[in-house]
Amino acid sequence: MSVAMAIKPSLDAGPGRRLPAGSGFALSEVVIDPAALRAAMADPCAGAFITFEGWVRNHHDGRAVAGLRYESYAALANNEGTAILAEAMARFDLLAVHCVHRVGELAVGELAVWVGVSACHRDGAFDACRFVIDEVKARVPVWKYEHYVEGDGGWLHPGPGQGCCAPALPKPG
Amino acid sequence: MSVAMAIKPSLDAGPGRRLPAGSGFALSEVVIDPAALRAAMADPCAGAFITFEGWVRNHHDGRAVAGLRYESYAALANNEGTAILAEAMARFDLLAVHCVHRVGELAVGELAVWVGVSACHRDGAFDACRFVIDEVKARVPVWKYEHYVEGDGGWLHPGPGQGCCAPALPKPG
Amino acid sequence: MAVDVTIRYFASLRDRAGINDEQVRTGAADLAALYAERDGSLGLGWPREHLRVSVNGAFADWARVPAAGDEIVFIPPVSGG
Amino acid sequence: MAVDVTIRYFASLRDRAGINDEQVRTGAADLAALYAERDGSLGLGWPREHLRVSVNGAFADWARVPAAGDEIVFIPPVSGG
Repeated sequence: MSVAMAIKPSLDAGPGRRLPAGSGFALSEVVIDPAALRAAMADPCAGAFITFEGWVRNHHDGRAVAGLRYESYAALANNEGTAILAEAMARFDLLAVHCVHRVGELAVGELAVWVGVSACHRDGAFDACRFVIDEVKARVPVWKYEHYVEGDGGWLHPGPGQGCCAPALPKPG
Repeated sequence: MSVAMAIKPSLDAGPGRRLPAGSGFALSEVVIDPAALRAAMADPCAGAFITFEGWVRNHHDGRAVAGLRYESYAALANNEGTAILAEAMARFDLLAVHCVHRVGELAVGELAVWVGVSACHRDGAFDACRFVIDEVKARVPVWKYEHYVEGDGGWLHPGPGQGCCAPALPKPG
Repeated sequence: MAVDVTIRYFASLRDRAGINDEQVRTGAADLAALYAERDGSLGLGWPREHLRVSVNGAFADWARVPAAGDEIVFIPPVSGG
Repeated sequence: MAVDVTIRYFASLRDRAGINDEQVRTGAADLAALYAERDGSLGLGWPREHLRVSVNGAFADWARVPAAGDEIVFIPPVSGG
């Protein structure tokens, strides 16, 4: 499977784009612990700390959801994820930025993605947190397979410009 | 002291402005536990959860800060804080919004204020979280006394339109 | 007609006043006049334009007339968060 | 000149291909032609305009020429977060 190397954080965002300590992108095959991630970002210089968490919802597009599975292409995901964090550091006045995305089977209510941003001041930190989750959703190769309560399921492949999710193409007969 | 009644959450935002379960404003005389606050907002309908945390910084306006003391006028703080949360619920598409502000003596690195917002989708939730912390800073009667490493200290009373803090008026001689 | 009110002081205003609170009998026509009166007695020092005023736990207008039993607080610029 | 490359499939593309990955010898002039070739063989079904393509762990241009040993992935629309 593609996630075997997934839990190694990828700290090198390419030439000239090393991230500061406490920053990094990772995929995780195990439950994400937000308290541990928060503690790792403690910084006596920081005045503001903002997190975004994506939780697995019990419904989507009018259907009852029993759970989901995330699959990732880890090599590209780590490269793109790290590049996004380096872009956030360059664009906004931050101390650190960190993101972890789950892969594998998730139950309703579980933490799917965590973004944490620390900064001296909150100006920019909100925008940075939003930037990271928006870019992760747009660029990082992670795919969601939803299990519906009715027993069926399907891959979600949002169409261009769609806020939500288009159904996977029908299987050719 | 004014904070004796402070740890009771004030859930009634006035006529027609009751907050949903999991929402409320409170002052806290004891260390804020973000993990407990987060757990209390768990909701299988929620897809997005955003937090803002204000941390005590070790510096301010070029001075080394050893710690600080927050004082509040609790009756007004609870009323204004609750009104802010009710305004956020009315303006944005949220499931719940909660805010806790510390009072008393705080060390560098301690959590001063926590805002949590849950929503079906992240659109609006970021704006709501920002709205709440901006309004709390502008309207809720909490005052900061900074202890400087050099031994002196002072109340912070930001001037109108100032992002940062004006020194307290000099004592009349 | 004079009424008895409670006034509470916070932050640097309390330091200036030298007291946490006081009971006063006042004939002030409104809260602005009451602030001028207490500023004159205690040397509070803040221009009123930089303050807000609260009555019984809610922000109030400076033109409001003090009523018997009111809890009145002059609110210096806040610095929470 | 034909080169040997590895192609990996994910999500609904893997379901369509019926395989996780394959080694292919291809003379395709670019990645767009390679996709057309694999679509013809496996019935991948997605219009190329809806996909992106990655070479050796980085997004690439469809006009790129496959090189010997490349790991190539056709990326259907992502749905993380």
